[in-house]
Amino acid sequence: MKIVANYEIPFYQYLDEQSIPAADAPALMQDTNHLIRLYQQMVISRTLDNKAVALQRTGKLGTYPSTRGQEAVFVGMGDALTDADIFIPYYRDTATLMQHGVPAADILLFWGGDERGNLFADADKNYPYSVPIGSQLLYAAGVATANKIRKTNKAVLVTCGDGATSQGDFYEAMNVAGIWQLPLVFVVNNNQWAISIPRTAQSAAQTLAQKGIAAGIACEQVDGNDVIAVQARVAVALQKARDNQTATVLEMLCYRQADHTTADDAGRYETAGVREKEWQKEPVGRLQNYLEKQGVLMPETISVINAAAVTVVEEAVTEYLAATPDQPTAMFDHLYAKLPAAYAAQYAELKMINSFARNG
Amino acid sequence: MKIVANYEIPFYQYLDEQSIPAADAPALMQDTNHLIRLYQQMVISRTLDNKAVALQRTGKLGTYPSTRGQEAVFVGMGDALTDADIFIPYYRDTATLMQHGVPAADILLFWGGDERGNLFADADKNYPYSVPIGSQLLYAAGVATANKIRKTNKAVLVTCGDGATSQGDFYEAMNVAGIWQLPLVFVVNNNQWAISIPRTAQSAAQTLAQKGIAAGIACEQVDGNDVIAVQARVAVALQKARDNQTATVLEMLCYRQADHTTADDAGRYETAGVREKEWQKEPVGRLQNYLEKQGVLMPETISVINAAAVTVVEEAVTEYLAATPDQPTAMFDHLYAKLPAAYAAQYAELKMINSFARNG
Amino acid sequence: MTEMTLVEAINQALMYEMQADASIVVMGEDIGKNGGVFRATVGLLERFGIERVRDTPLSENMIGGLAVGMAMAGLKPVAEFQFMGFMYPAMNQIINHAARMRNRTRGKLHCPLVIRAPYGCGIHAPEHHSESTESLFAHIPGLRVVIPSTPARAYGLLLAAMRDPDPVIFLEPARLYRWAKQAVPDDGVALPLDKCFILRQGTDVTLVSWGSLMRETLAVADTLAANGIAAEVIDVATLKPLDLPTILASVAKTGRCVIIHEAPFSGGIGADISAAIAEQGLLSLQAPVQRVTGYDTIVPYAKLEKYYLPDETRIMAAVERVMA
Amino acid sequence: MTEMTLVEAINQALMYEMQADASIVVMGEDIGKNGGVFRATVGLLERFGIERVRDTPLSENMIGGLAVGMAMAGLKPVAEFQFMGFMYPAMNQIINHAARMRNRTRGKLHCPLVIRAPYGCGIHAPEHHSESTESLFAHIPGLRVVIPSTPARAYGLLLAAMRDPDPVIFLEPARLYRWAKQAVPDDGVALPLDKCFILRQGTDVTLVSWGSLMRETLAVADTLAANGIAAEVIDVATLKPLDLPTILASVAKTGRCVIIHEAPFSGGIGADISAAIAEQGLLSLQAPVQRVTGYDTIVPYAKLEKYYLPDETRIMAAVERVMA
Ligand SMILES: Cc1ncc(C[n+]2csc(CCOP(=O)(O)OP(=O)(O)O)c2C)c(N)n1
Ligand SMILES: Cc1ncc(C[n+]2csc(CCOP(=O)(O)OP(=O)(O)O)c2C)c(N)n1
Ligand SMILES: [Mg+2]
Ligand SMILES: [Mg+2]
Repeated sequence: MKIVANYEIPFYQYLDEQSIPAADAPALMQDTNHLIRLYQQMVISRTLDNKAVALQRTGKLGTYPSTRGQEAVFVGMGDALTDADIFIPYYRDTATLMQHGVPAADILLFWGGDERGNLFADADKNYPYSVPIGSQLLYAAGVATANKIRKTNKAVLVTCGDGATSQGDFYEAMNVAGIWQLPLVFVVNNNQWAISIPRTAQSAAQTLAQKGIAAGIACEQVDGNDVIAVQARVAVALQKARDNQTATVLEMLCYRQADHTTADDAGRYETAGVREKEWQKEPVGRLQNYLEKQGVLMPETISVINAAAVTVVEEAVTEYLAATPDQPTAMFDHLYAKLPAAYAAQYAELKMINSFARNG
Repeated sequence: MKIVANYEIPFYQYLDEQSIPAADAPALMQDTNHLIRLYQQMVISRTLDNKAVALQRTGKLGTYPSTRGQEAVFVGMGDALTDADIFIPYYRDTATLMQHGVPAADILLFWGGDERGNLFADADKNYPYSVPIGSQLLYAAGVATANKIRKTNKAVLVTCGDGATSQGDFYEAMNVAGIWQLPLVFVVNNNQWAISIPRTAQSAAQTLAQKGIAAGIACEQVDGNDVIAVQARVAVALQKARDNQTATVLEMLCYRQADHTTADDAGRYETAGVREKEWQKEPVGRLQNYLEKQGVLMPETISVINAAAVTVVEEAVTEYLAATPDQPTAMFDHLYAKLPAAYAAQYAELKMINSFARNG
Repeated sequence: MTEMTLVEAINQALMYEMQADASIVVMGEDIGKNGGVFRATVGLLERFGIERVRDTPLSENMIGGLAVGMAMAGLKPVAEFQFMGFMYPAMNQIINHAARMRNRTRGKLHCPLVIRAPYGCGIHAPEHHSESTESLFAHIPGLRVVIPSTPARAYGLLLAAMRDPDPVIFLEPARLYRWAKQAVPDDGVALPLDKCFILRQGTDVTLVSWGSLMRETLAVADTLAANGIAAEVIDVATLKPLDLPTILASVAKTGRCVIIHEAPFSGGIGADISAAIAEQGLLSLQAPVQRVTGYDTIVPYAKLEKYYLPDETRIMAAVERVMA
Repeated sequence: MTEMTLVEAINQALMYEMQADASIVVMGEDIGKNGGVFRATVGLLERFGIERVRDTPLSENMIGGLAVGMAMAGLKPVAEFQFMGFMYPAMNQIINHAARMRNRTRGKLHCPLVIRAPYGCGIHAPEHHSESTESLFAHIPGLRVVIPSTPARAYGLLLAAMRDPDPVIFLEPARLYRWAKQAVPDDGVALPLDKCFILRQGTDVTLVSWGSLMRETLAVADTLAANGIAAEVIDVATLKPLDLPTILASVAKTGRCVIIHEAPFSGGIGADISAAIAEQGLLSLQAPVQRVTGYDTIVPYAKLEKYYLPDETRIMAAVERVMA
């Protein structure tokens, strides 16, 4: 017997639970303005999230998946993405989308049950939400393939949850990314839960990161409560994707500080006290502590940041609530480039019924 | 950054290309009778294989996938399996099936295009061939789950090719085998080709064995031209499955010394000379050399073994060719436990047309 | 006797049969501690333990494959898919193995499994939570496809599905999960799996539907009755195999038929029924059969879904056309 | 002008369009050096290089996902599946993304992809190499489903599929791949994607079929002609959207119709056509429509498959029934 291959899984953390910086921290750790921007984005994310949950509770929004406690993952990615990169989200990635140019009002529109909430979709920048778990990973590989063939030098970032890593799609996407050397970065938001199923029941793999070994691609675990580590490692992976046309998988360790969605009740399955314990590691406070200790974030600034976030969110809510309803016939308008004659009668019927409804 | 996990992939070879035993070889290396049995089985396998190809060429068999050059993989497994174990083949595993109790005539019947070639199927022993690549891996996990739940203490062995490892099924099956601790052994017959696609185009993973890391299960690479290594490592894995209820994936390195099937022409894509070079490693000669050097296999014995193999195969062919055709109505007889009334008219029509055909 | 909702009746059937048959194993995503996203499996884990009530990793293809393997190896898996729109990854296992294993092995192995999934729109859920693609399964030889429309039929049909020796796709109308309560005796009595149910006798027109739209169909029958028109109402319930004789006998009597389903028009099972009526009952038909179905488009997100789903107005208009 | 087989015409269409449209990328298992298991892609790799002629790893779900992504990102992927029976793992990507992306994004993204696969039995191949499950795709809004039956139509329809801005499932009758040769000018002229083709004019009976059974259908029309019966023969060709007006007009003229397809009876597209004829053409029908289809069972292995496939005798018997 001889050993023919060897693998190691690194774990990156630059700002620890006590907000103490690591010795090998990147330059970002000293870039106060940049850190304050990250902090601001996390505050906006949390503010929008709280608001969305409240809107749902009052019947003004559909089922909504909270991002609470996972702000560092989404904001760190959003910050690392450049305008030239392509982002392919799963359904929980609202903060990243916002940083990558999507208006918060569109996000609310989507969760309000309106297809026009996907109007940001753009083959050169952001793709729409994906609801079937894991499926986006495969078309992301297709998008990366197209960009590689077309020599656009763009990097593609795609995300999924810990539960999604059990889908064959995850593995198949990494496998083709490895063999075709695709400019593709996979980020796994390991928030420890897939609805009621804990991470520990998804896989016997010690880390989710190591799943990349199966595809021969680089893999790392990152402290997903440390926005600095998230930003830095995603930025490195994107750079490698652009420069070397290689894929990376990054597992972000964090904790879902909320029910799965507003339709869920984690009280049924989450052990009491765990959430509170995990809260000690949550990202917003962690960065705030650091910035305060550095003396670069004053209580007044925090107030200003909070107030600004509220304004951004309120404006989005106002815009969202003011949206006029879409036409029923919209369900046919974009089914095909041109509606085949075979469906014209149905279209006409739908239109007629609806015009009665409006007049009657 | 710190390292949080470490993995190594071992490679097992006990009898090398020059038929020299390794220092760490198992007791089997000294068990002459057992080795001669293995040799015999490989000879039978190759004899049947040659015959099947010949039958196909003369229109007496359908498309057939040769096992040439892969005898050690199939025979080693077949030998390691006990009567109490469950074997779930893919379409190329004829030798293993034969060792596990399936008559060669049934194998020919299957490749002759007759469902009755699957009549060996038995939930406690052998499952039928699986044609959709990779799909058997998942139901094998189901079979292992059932056996675990039913506490039968049986081990399940399932096989696939190198191409099959690109299917999500492979990963999903390993993943559930890991987390549910299933008594399941995966053997990958890495014969370097999936029709025209070389192993090197399937995955950037340095070994296929390491794909097990993604599932947290044990993984090994084995010299698939060394029947002793195959037998020994499969036996160990099966024992672990029975005793510890754990899963293992074994990658067997060998070479497809034939076209993919009789419908294929490898001349279109296989580089000239490679097959011949790989032939230096082929398993039958390798074991024969060793046994000859040990002085335990004489030319007369080889003649006897060859002649016996021919007899076995000829008997099977005779039985196969003598099989009376199945009834056309058989296509309905086993569709449901009891044919629903809704299909009675179709059944009657089929029966009537066919009785005309027979009479007319 | 307790009144219960459709989803509670599902739960009651699972409880009953797990108690009666030790080979039943219920599995799926979030079906254990969480009791299922619709609460169909609530209490099973506590009562039958984790060996028989198995939360799975998140993979539908895997769930399909596990079910096939478990079924062949002597268990009776009852797998829940969270929504019908998430069943597609399991099609390969369902079509290529579950439906074929008995035939492939000439009866030596078989796949007595049940796949349960909520289906249909109208619950204001996100995209892919609103499918009615029962046609896809009803076309596959070797499968049975069953859709209940009341608590009592959900109970009796699910028992039958669990006792059937072949694979059954059991689709539950999510919109009716908690719609109306009904007394459902826990008597373990199964309903037949290849019979339509005549819910109302009538002589003037036959209304044929299944699943979630039975609600609107019955409401229309009420309105018609109030107007002196006696509609015969049929709940098809089992879509494969299709009990055409019951439907044909009814149409032979009434001479008029409206078929109502939620799935898109093209390739909907309404076409099978309408074609059979015309081909076999041509002479008794007094007006062309009418079909009221979902449109040939994608079910809209929550805000517009009500415009997709056939409603009483559309059904009534069709009845008026066949009565004209 | 060279006479060529259907599979050669496919190859010619691929060659033509890859030359004309640089965004076309052909991919699949064994389509490169090996030229495809049926040789449909022979020569493409040599001519267009490995960037545009891509052998993929062995995974159909992945091929489907890659195609969806590539299509959204500005390419026109033409993906080959080795056999229709191996398409099921890609259903999730096809149904949940390819068919919906345009609608989901209100037109901002779309999926101009073509999925090619041989279908149908009669080639003595192993299990799963004999499917005719076009119904599964024809039920899905947002898709087009196309099946050619001659070399010339294969060429023209495949060109049209490649030029269509929406996803097209393009199914090729394996049994006809090398059946008959025909002159197919390499003129780059596409055929319409939502029109039936009237292959023969006739006044006595309408024969409607598609794909591999056009061969037997035309043979029956010949026999009928020899007996003084003028059959109108329609090749449906595009199963979704379905060109009912052409079929209805023909049946209005002949008053009699036989529909022939290889797929199982229940849920077959024959039901859609028969239902539409009866519903819309009731008065002009002189006899109930007859359907001659594959049985509602699993296509047998090679030895018995000929008993599954509708043949001229069965078709003729149906014609006699409608003419009676
Ligand atoms: C294919 C599929 N199966 C099931 C679901 C229902 N579902 C929605 S979210 C979810 C859990 C996902 O968990 P994870 O991947 O960890 O992401 P998270 O929601 O925790 O961010 C499930 C099962 C789905 N959307 N798609
Ligand atoms: C799902 C599926 N896709 C495609 C095929 C066609 N096919 C048959 S064998 C084969 C290659 C398999 O290669 P590998 O897994 O390495 O096994 P080998 O045949 O080399 O033993 C392919 C693509 C199939 N049978 N099933
Ligand atoms: Mg999660
Ligand atoms: Mg191989």
